[in-house]
Amino acid sequence: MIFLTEDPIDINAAYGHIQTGEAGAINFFFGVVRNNTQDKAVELLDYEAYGPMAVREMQKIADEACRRWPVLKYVIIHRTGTLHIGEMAVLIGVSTPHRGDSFEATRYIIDTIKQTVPIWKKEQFDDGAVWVQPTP
Amino acid sequence: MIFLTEDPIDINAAYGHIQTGEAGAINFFFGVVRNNTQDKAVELLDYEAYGPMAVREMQKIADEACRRWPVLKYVIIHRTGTLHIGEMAVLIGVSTPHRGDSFEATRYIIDTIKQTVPIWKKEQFDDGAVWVQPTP
Amino acid sequence: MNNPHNVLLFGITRDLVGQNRLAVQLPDNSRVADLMTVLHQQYPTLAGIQSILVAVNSEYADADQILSPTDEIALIPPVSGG
Amino acid sequence: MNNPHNVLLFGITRDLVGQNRLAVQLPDNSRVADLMTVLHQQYPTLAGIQSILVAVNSEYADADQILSPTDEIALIPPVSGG
Repeated sequence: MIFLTEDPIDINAAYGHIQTGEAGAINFFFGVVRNNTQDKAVELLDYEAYGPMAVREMQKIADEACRRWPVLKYVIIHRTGTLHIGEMAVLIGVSTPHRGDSFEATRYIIDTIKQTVPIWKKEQFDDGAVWVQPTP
Repeated sequence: MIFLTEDPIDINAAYGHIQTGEAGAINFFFGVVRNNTQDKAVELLDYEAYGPMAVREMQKIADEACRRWPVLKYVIIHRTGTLHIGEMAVLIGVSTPHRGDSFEATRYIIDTIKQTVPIWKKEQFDDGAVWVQPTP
Repeated sequence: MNNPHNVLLFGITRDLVGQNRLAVQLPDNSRVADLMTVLHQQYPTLAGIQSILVAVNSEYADADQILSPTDEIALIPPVSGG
Repeated sequence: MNNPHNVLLFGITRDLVGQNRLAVQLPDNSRVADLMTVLHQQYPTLAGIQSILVAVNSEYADADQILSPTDEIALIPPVSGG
């Protein structure tokens, strides 16, 4: 399951989606809006997506993860719009039979999302706003 | 927060416990009762713990994780008693400023729990039961 | 006169141009690289953004891909999701 | 006669002995290794379990740690939590 949403992300629903009797391991990664970046106080973050392409790119990443690891089920949810500190911007969840694969597949998905998926965030400070530059 | 419990694990409560304004990344690992092991159908699992020592050992692991990575908050919850297929046996959650650390600290904690914490599980099959041997 | 090419703008490219969509006139059989040359001439501030990629019909496109007026074209500045 | 040493049993060791607690008589200043020798004599099936560790007061103990009757001693068969 892959989607973009303006609504808060429901962890339990995501968990329910990837839980399955064959799963021995589930890994979740949550990207959360931090209250600071390079020592500047962040007030809020605006997330913008090129929606249809973002979903396609996330689907490619999920498909590649399924080729590389024995993924049973996955869920990728990315927020768009205005997010406040502490809010969840992205949720990745992967279920696998064994634990190492769940960590590796989840990490691959979030790392690759940050490289290829057309989503941009703009940090709002008390004295202005900047589009976030990608970090390696 | 570290505890053993006979009750089902509440993911949202665990998330709430480790979420903090400085956190940019949260990783969760869930160990779940699988419906099979080495091609035998598992009916249920009994978890037994040497409680006081198990909590002490988990605390040591958490402390070591906090030395090795910039952990903001963590939560470790392990079920005991009888668990059915699909139930969550263990939850590890770690919040950090950046994502790589959250993955590494969570993985360190679950890997080390499986090596040192006095908890044992017995698999119940339709034709008997066996204490699970540790896997490397 | 050809039909214009529609170009969607996102993130910093949208802020710099001040619009979320442009109609760009290009000669027949123009390529992605030609589009960027025209855009850099018309909107010199865009040239200050390193590594803008171009998507054609929701797929990343090479510089030599030929554009059609029916394509959905988008400028993709460096992404920062997650 | 000394006070006995109380030994808690878990997992497969409990199943093999059929009790979750043993009272074991040991000479003064006996060590962890001595305890295991006595237990292997009294419960030969325990010798079939590889790598049983011993915890003293909720800490893993070395084979040469000296035991006191006031210690809480536990047999720790290979763990399998998580």
